[in-house]
Amino acid sequence: MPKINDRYPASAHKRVSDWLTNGFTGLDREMTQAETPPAAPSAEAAGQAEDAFQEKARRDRERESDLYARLHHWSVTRGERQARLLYRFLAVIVCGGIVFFLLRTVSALPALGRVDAPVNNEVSYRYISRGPEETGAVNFVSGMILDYRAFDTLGESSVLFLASCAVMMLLRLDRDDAKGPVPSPLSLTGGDLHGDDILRASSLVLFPVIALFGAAVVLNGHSSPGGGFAGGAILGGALMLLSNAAGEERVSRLITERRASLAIFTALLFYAGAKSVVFYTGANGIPLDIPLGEPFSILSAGLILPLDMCVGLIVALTMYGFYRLFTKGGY
Amino acid sequence: MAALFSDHLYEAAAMLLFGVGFTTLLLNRNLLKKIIGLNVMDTAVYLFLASMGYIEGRFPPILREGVTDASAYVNPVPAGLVLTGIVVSVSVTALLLALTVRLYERFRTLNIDEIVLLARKGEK
Amino acid sequence: MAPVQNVPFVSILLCMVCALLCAVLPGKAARFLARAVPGLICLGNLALTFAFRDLEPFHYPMGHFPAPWGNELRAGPLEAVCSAALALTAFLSLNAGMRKVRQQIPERKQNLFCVVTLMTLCAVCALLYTNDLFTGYVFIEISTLSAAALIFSRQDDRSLAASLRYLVMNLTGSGLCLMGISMLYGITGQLNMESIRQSLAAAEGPPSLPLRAVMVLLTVGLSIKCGLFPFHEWLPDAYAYSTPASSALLSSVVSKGYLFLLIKFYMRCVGLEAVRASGLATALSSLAGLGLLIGSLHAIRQWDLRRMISYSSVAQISFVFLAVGLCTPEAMTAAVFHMLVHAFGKSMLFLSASGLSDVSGGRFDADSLQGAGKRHFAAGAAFTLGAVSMTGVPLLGGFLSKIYLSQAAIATSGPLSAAVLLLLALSTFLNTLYFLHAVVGIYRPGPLETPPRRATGAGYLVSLCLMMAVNLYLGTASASLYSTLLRGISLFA
Amino acid sequence: MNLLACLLLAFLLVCAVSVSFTRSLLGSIILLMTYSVVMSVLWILLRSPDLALTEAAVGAGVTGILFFAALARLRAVDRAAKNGGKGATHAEDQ
Repeated sequence: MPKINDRYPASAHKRVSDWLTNGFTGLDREMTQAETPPAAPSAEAAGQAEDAFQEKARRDRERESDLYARLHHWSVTRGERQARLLYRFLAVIVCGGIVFFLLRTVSALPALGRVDAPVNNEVSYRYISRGPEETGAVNFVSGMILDYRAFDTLGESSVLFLASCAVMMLLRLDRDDAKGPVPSPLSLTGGDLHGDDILRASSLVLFPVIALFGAAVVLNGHSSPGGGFAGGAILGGALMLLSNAAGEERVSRLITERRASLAIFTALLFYAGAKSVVFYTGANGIPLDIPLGEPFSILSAGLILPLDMCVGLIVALTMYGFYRLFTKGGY
Repeated sequence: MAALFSDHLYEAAAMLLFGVGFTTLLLNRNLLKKIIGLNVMDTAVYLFLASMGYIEGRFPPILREGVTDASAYVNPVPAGLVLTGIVVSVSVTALLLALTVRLYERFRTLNIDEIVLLARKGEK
Repeated sequence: MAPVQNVPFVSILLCMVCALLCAVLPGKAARFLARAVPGLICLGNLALTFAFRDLEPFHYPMGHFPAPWGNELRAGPLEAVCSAALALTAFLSLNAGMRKVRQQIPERKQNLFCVVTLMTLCAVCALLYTNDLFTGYVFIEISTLSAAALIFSRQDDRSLAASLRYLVMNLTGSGLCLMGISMLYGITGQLNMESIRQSLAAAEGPPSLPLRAVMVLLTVGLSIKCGLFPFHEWLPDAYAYSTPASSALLSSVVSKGYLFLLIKFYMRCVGLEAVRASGLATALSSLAGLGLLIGSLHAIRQWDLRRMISYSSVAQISFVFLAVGLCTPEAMTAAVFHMLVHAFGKSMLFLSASGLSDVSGGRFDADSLQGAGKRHFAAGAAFTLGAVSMTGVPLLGGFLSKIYLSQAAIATSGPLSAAVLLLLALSTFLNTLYFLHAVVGIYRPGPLETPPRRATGAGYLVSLCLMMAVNLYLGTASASLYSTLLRGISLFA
Repeated sequence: MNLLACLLLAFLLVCAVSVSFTRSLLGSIILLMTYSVVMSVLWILLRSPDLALTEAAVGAGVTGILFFAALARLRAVDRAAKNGGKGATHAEDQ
């Protein structure tokens, strides 16, 4: 089996081992300082108790570090290689077992591509036969995800919204806690913000084409392959290209933090609101007739077109937001 | 064995890809490669799900002008489910990468065992 | 459709819309929403529970298309009681922990923390009510992402590392779940749970190989996410190093959503006989037995109070899996009852531990916590009540759940019941070792000087007292709760 | 038709396996993007053009760019550390 060349890196290994063997290097001194309890009031009794406490804490740390040192010594000399080899061997065995078990199950599944597979039952039959007249969407998949099984797709958009909030929690540099102007951790194009000429020139040429294609995919979601998710991702890519071409601060003046979060908020609110009206009326038997228009035209398929536009906007701004959070720490 | 690959081609390949992704996740200690392993595993499960709906010799699930007979199209349900799955795996990858960047800024290493060791040492 | 029958739909959509609102509102308003919305949902579900006295379980189609074509929710007395209880836990833990949230989470990111808590509650309500497996998978993903965000919200070294390990293991788990769901779709062609049951009932005889594979995949996937014994490495760090409010939410609300989905899958899709016939039940019971012992043994060894409580959480989760492994309706009722007892007890333990550490210099190790119970009366009382309830002392919830489980175990004949009873006794003994040791520790006369006392807010004290009241209710007056659960389980399949 | 599917699936397997054998992180990311492009061709073979478009746009496009941005951010941390004089463990040799 070719050697997996993820050797244990010498440099990091040295830093960890010298921390273990001879006490604390610079990195760790300030970390342990942060952990010591605040000083007690200056009364004499409190002073002695404090010293006793410090003494005991220091002895604890001594005992702890030589325990680590002994563990480390064993692992470096003999245990590490065996432990790692055993772990790798076990991992390969477990994965092999899982794959064998799954392959055996697959061979017992109904054959692929046959007409009589249990999957082709009345559920998929109705999506195809009565899909166009019930949802107005010519693309059965868009009709299914935005009308028949709309609750999954609503959960789907909230997964995307939740991920953008979580990444914002991690990577957004807030003005006040970063003293002074927010240092851009990096701009992909290195020093100057406009990047080298090839990227800039090609982006200026390519951006309108990609943006147009993305918009077309979003708008034709119900009558051709594509839809909110695919079109949104293409538009997100186009925005990233634009921020490289026209320079990051000019684009961030156009799409500011406030505007982007408000746009995502309104799109998601409209999406959740429209869908909860449909769910409520459907469950309580209140008839709700939305004009479906005639198939193959853009203004057809009732709610699916506005929902596709909302999903496209949400996906585009979220993907662009991810990119800006990684490169600049904010919109 | 031959029957497995003749009438279960996509599903068997999906299971193999799942195994390879899982092995990449377990064996590599570099965090970015673990995330790539996770992506490979997710895509393998989606291939398995999407191959359920495939029917030989039928049109893709978009209504054509002349063809109105329902038995001329492929089953659209798995396509819709996998569409949801792909966007889930993008958001999960973004979150994992954000965590990796924050941990690298703090511990300057991408080796997950070292991160846990240094984090635990910090708590004394 | 009576208006009260809209409660499941409203509680999910209300959480989602308020989570959207929190993202754009400033910190103060977002914190108010995060505290108020769980209370609203608890009241709504309580009303639904009382309505179920004379109401039959009903289906709530989401949209204009009936079950196998569109998504649908199914509400019964069991789902209503559990979502009311979990919403109440979330309400109390968020109110108690909001003080620490303001201190530990960066100022401009607190509204994002509120978004994440509301999304967790929305995911758990959806997991309780859904009747469609793929909707279950989507809300499993939402629950995983929001739990990871809860863990790293404190943004210090240990919580970031813990959240990364949590994510990597749980995403493998949800990958296995999706594999199971797609295989089940492959052999039945349905995604709705009742339609799956009908198409599976058509194939008589012992469960076929793909069906057994589906059961194994879903069980392994969901037990990775609940932290059952062999897959629990991520649990102690994840619960110990996040803010008290989020560790209370994680231990009591998030893991219960996955457990409930697994019970629903066993009872509604596959049927308990098939689970017993496929040998999965004995595997689950043995893993749970091991988890019970190893979780308790680890808890004894811990020197950090929060890690001790997290390892006891591993033991309690395997207690519930032990009950699920018996595969009889009484055992399932005991499992759900213990889920609620564990939810209330564990969140109280985490929040009282944070109160105790406030008065002992912000440290959690046993030496500095000495005498903390005397310095902070409410936190000491709450910690004692929670610890004693977990060990199973009468007048508290743990005692009743152990009785219900032993009744269920005796009812099932065979070697399994003897093993379960033995494990019950052993786990009670081990629980007393580490919990009473901690309780005695916090009341032992402490060091001479008392570290500066950090002021604790009124909201913290009130919610702690409410939690103590609920735990006492669970121990003493919970006969009506148990009968509702029993009726719910009988109507559940 | 089946031969093309077998070829593409074999290529997918080779891509997935070689991710853990390449030395450079950049190489493994590019392998992931080719994996995703070939997967979108496979979706077309499976008669689901929606998935092909989404997989290409989301898998190869956005995920790839996110990986590049994260890698560039790690390099920036190294550069900042190197200018700052502290010892730098280069992300490359992890």
